[in-house]
Amino acid sequence: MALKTGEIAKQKGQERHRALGLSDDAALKLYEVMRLARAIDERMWLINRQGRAPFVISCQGQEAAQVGSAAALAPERDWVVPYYRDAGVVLWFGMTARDQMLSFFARREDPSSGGRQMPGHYGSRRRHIVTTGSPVGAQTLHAAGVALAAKMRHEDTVVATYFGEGSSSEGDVHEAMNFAGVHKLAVLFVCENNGYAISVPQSHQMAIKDLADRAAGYGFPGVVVDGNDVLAVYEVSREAVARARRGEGPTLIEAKTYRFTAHSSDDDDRRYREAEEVALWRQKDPIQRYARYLRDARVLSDSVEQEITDRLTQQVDEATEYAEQAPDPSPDDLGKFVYAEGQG
Amino acid sequence: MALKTGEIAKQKGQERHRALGLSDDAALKLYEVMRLARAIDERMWLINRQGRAPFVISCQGQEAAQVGSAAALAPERDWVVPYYRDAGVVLWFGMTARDQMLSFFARREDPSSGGRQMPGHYGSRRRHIVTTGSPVGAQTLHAAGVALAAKMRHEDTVVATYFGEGSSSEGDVHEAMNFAGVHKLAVLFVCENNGYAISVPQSHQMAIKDLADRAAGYGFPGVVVDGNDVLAVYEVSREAVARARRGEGPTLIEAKTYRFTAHSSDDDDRRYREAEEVALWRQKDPIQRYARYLRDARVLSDSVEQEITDRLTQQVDEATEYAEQAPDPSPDDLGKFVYAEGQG
Amino acid sequence: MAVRTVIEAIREGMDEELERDPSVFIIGEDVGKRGGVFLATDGLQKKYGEQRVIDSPLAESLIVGVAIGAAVNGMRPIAEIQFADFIAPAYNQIVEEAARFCYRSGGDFNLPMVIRTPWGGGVHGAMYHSQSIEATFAHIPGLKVVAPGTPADAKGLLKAAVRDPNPVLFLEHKRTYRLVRGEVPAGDGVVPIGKAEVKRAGTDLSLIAYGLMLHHCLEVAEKLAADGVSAEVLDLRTIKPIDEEAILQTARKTGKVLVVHEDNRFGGIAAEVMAIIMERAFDALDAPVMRMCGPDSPAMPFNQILEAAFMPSVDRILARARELAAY
Amino acid sequence: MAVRTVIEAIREGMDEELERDPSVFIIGEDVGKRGGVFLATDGLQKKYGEQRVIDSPLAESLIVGVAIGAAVNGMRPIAEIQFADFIAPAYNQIVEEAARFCYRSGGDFNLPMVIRTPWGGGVHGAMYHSQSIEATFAHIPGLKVVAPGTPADAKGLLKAAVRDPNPVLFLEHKRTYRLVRGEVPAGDGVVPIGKAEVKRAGTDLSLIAYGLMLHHCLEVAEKLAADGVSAEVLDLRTIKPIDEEAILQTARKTGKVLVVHEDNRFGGIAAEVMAIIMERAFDALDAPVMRMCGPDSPAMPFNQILEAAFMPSVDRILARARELAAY
Ligand SMILES: Cc1ncc(C[n+]2csc(CCOP(=O)(O)OP(=O)(O)O)c2C)c(N)n1
Ligand SMILES: Cc1ncc(C[n+]2csc(CCOP(=O)(O)OP(=O)(O)O)c2C)c(N)n1
Ligand SMILES: [Mg+2]
Ligand SMILES: [Mg+2]
Repeated sequence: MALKTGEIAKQKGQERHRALGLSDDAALKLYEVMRLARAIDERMWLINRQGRAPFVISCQGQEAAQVGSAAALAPERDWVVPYYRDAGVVLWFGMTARDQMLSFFARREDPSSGGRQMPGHYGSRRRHIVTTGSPVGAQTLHAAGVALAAKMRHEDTVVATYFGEGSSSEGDVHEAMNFAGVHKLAVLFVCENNGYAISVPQSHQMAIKDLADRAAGYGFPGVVVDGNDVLAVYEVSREAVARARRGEGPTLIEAKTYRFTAHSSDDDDRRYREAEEVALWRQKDPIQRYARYLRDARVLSDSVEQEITDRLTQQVDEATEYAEQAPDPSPDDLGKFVYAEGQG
Repeated sequence: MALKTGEIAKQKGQERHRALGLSDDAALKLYEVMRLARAIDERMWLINRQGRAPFVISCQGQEAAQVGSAAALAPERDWVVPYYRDAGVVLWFGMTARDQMLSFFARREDPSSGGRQMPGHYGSRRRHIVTTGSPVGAQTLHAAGVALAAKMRHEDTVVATYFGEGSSSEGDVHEAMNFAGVHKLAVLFVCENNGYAISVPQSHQMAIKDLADRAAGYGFPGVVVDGNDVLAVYEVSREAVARARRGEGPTLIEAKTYRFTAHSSDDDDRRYREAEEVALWRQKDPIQRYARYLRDARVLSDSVEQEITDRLTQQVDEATEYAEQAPDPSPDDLGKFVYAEGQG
Repeated sequence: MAVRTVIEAIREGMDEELERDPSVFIIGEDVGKRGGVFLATDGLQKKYGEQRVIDSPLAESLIVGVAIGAAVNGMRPIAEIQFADFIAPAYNQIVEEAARFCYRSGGDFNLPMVIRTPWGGGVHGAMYHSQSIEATFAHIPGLKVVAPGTPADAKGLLKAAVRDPNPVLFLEHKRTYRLVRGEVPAGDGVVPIGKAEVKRAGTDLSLIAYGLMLHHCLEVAEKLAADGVSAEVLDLRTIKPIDEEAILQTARKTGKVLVVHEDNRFGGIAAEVMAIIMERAFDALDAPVMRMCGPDSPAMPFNQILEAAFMPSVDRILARARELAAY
Repeated sequence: MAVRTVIEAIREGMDEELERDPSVFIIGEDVGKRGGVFLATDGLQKKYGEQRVIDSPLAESLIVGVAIGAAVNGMRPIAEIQFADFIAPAYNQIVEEAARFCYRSGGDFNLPMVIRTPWGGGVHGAMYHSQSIEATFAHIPGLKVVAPGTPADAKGLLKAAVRDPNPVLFLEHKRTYRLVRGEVPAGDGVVPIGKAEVKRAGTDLSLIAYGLMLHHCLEVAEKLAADGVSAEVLDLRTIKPIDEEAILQTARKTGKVLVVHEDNRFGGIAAEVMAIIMERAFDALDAPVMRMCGPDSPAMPFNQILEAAFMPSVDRILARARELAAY
């Protein structure tokens, strides 16, 4: 059976981040990236509702699971293979509000796809973010491959791949975990379990309560963690990364969380979720929760909070302005990059 | 963690079959079907080596796993979805030596495919054997679908599907077990774990010792059983069938066994298996082992043994003679049955 | 006759088949409470229950593989793949299993099942919500592939598909769902699989299309009429088995043919239509058969300028048609 | 120049690429101790170790998906799919992932990887060890598809494939493995992807083929010569990107073309070749382009009479060629 979350996370009190080896500044950085992800997302909905952009898909509610796990990695040598909700992951790996807005408006400069893919389909070779398409689950095999290559070259590289609990039903996720187990690959399988796959509840998706229990069938540990507690996610991720670096193989981390918005701007979640349920989870907002912790820990003051808010507002304003003005691709870009040239 | 085999099976002594509710005749029937499967297979190799037929794929060594599980089903209302080694299963479900030989020689009369498929690709609607192709793993989803249909109509039907441990790596097997778990379908997932997928040993196939441990990840029991002990396999299968009939859902049965021959007549297993290993397992021959039990239990006498041998020899002789003479399809059968006609 | 959109006609068709035959059921992602992401199954779970409108786990191979097993055991499943772009994980179950069941068993087994899926572009769906898959599956013996373009054909062909003893891939052009309205006959109004239809008669040249492109071609024919060019528009409706006679008839009648589809050009359906005409109506041709297709780049970018550049437009089809008329 | 069989040439090609470039590795089912079911990788694991010749679990989507990830991270995988018939479970990884990586990332990512697989019939392999898959994958933008027919082309194209920055589907006709021997140049002898080759020059008609059918066509050309008919034989070698110029050149030269393949007729490569000629060499034709293909039934039955009935034979190709010559 899977472990249920870490030890330090269970502690009460104001010392948790320090016990995890996080300085106050480091603890604040987690907070700011979570807030940045949220701020960009909220702005996108606003713009979408004004009809200035056709599509949004959200990270809201899942920022702790994303940032807490990504923060356990070393972006300069590690890789992430995210899915469409992982704004928090890619921002931690160096993407900017501007990058986000460029893809939101599908501009030529969009670093992920040059305006070819929907927002949320991240990718950047230099930032160690593998390009992601829409078919869910497929990316987990790519993560295993990236880790296999690193192992062949004896490089100290850990790969984190992300997916929803619904996507865990795809055969590829099984094949990826099995292969990673056989070769003891340095992979973190991070499941952001938000209880729904669009409208389909977990009860129709699997007959088990904890997806983490599947890890035993692949010969590596599975951990269930409170996905709305960024420090708890950081702790279990840090342990999993250490294990991977020791050559002991993969870990499946199941972060229990919730999606605040509809599945996307094309969805109406009132058809399948009770307003009460959503309201209940909004009270567990990972950002507010972490803010309370940081205030109790005397790390976050009103003035610091204000500075952060101002900084984020400015970033998002500038990014939006820049991206909305930025040039579109030209029609003759249509035929570019179907094939790579040269030796590649 | 998976259970490790049944209780009665563990008993020593001569009363095991009776304790399982098997009369002496029923116990002998298991034996005769196992021997029939073996006898047909041995004949096929002989004929293949003489160049009279191009291809054999064997059940040898796995007859106990096959017959012991099939015997727990009721062929008139239950279904099987076998794989290419399951001669013991389909013979229990009513296929004959003649049927086997007709497909071996690819004659028009071959009930499984009219000479279109290789031997071992069984199928018969009236015998409740779902047609099987070569792509491994795919059949497990068909089993779930057959069981779903029965559940929709509130019919008391159990479906047993068979696959090797190597095939368990395919995504379809994961998807099938997950779906069967969610809908508590009356399915027995029977894995004949013979330790190899052609040349690939279990250690390269999965990072776990017992495949049965995967069942926990789908919310139903997994059982490991000695696949060379026909009564042990019968016992756990009977329990799994009873569970399924009670509406409690699927069971994963892992029968540990071994393949005596090369993967097929096209393979040379000396490239990847030690002669010693093969010899060791031949000493655990499920048929000889069961014969010893039946003799100790005073169910099998020399005279009965002789009768059986004579009966089988005659069946196989007649079947071979008939099938080798039987007409081939005619060239214009090539275009038949690409599509079904009428309302179907 | 009632006026319906394409999506309404499809929903009505499923509703009536569920009503008519207890062995019919629906399985797919979000088909239940959500009513499908395009609301094709809206209200059907309420009406027929969770047993007959099943929200599957998120796994396409599962959806098709389970439908196969259910069809073996007396049911007539309607499997929904949420977008044609996501049918790929089910490719093995569709091509190597469903399509070969009847043949490989010497006719002992057959699979009455439908796989419905929304296809095609023009909805800002980007690279994974815009693809065309008809050529890929029409190449496979044992499958039938239909692609209706009007509400009446959608409903009539859906009923034919549900009642067919073979696996039928039922392609619904998502851009037509709410865009295209039309009269739907009362009663079954079954439309036979395998029959194309001349949607507009003409004498000077032939436009052959299906799905959204049918409507572009009808618009083009209208504009050509203004130039005094009489264009015939043939709606294939069924891609496989393709209606060779109807294709040859229009080719022989006008001697000039333009085939239009969104799908990538190389190895698309247009190539097969050209081959058929080459083989059987070569001498009747007054000009080489032409094709206007999506380019050989992945369908299709999110950016609206690139999406527009990908899709064959009325203007570009018109230009090619004028070339052909002038040939 | 050394004489090799096709399988020897392929093994030698992989051996030399593994030797030359440490980023090249092999992954597939039974490629290690077993040396592959056709012995294509025989001895390579002994020579290069378990790290560079990896026996994968039994899962094709895994083989391709892991190869993709490894290619992202600096490697040049050669993925082996044991039989072309079993590539279907990897369809999503090949078509929706590998083929779109470069395009969907705006050129930021590219995948230098090869997917090798034995295809084709004539070996009593029955329905699941005989299939042709070239049309299916050639339709997909972003993939390259090659199908060599001779030892020199097999080795030279394999090297080109390993060194190509894109995913290349490398099709090895299993019937040619030991049947076809020929000279292989010393050194790299890289054969460029995208170039067809005239394997026999002629003036009266053109036979276009690849794989095993190339050899049937060469035999047919020999027999035609005895009738005083001069047949040109064009070996496509690469299916995608197809060599349009070479096709047009031979079509314009002889004015009569017969395209031959084992793959099912509907939507096969022959249709695309016919479309290309229709579009660009229509006026040069003295007869409609003809095709001789596998029928539209699943490839192919185990029974040897039915298998023979499925495969285009020298006699049947010859008969069609004579028809064409007489047109
Ligand atoms: C292979 C595939 N099938 C279907 C879809 C359509 N789809 C997009 S997201 C989604 C639900 C995913 O649910 P989950 O994995 O739980 O992630 P979440 O959106 O809840 O974060 C579906 C069905 C897809 N993108 N890919
Ligand atoms: C999808 C697919 N991939 C590959 C093969 C080729 N193949 C046939 S049997 C086999 C090994 C199967 O091993 P296992 O599942 O353990 O069954 P066993 O033969 O050991 O009984 C392989 C790789 C296949 N038939 N189907
Ligand atoms: Mg979810
Ligand atoms: Mg095995």
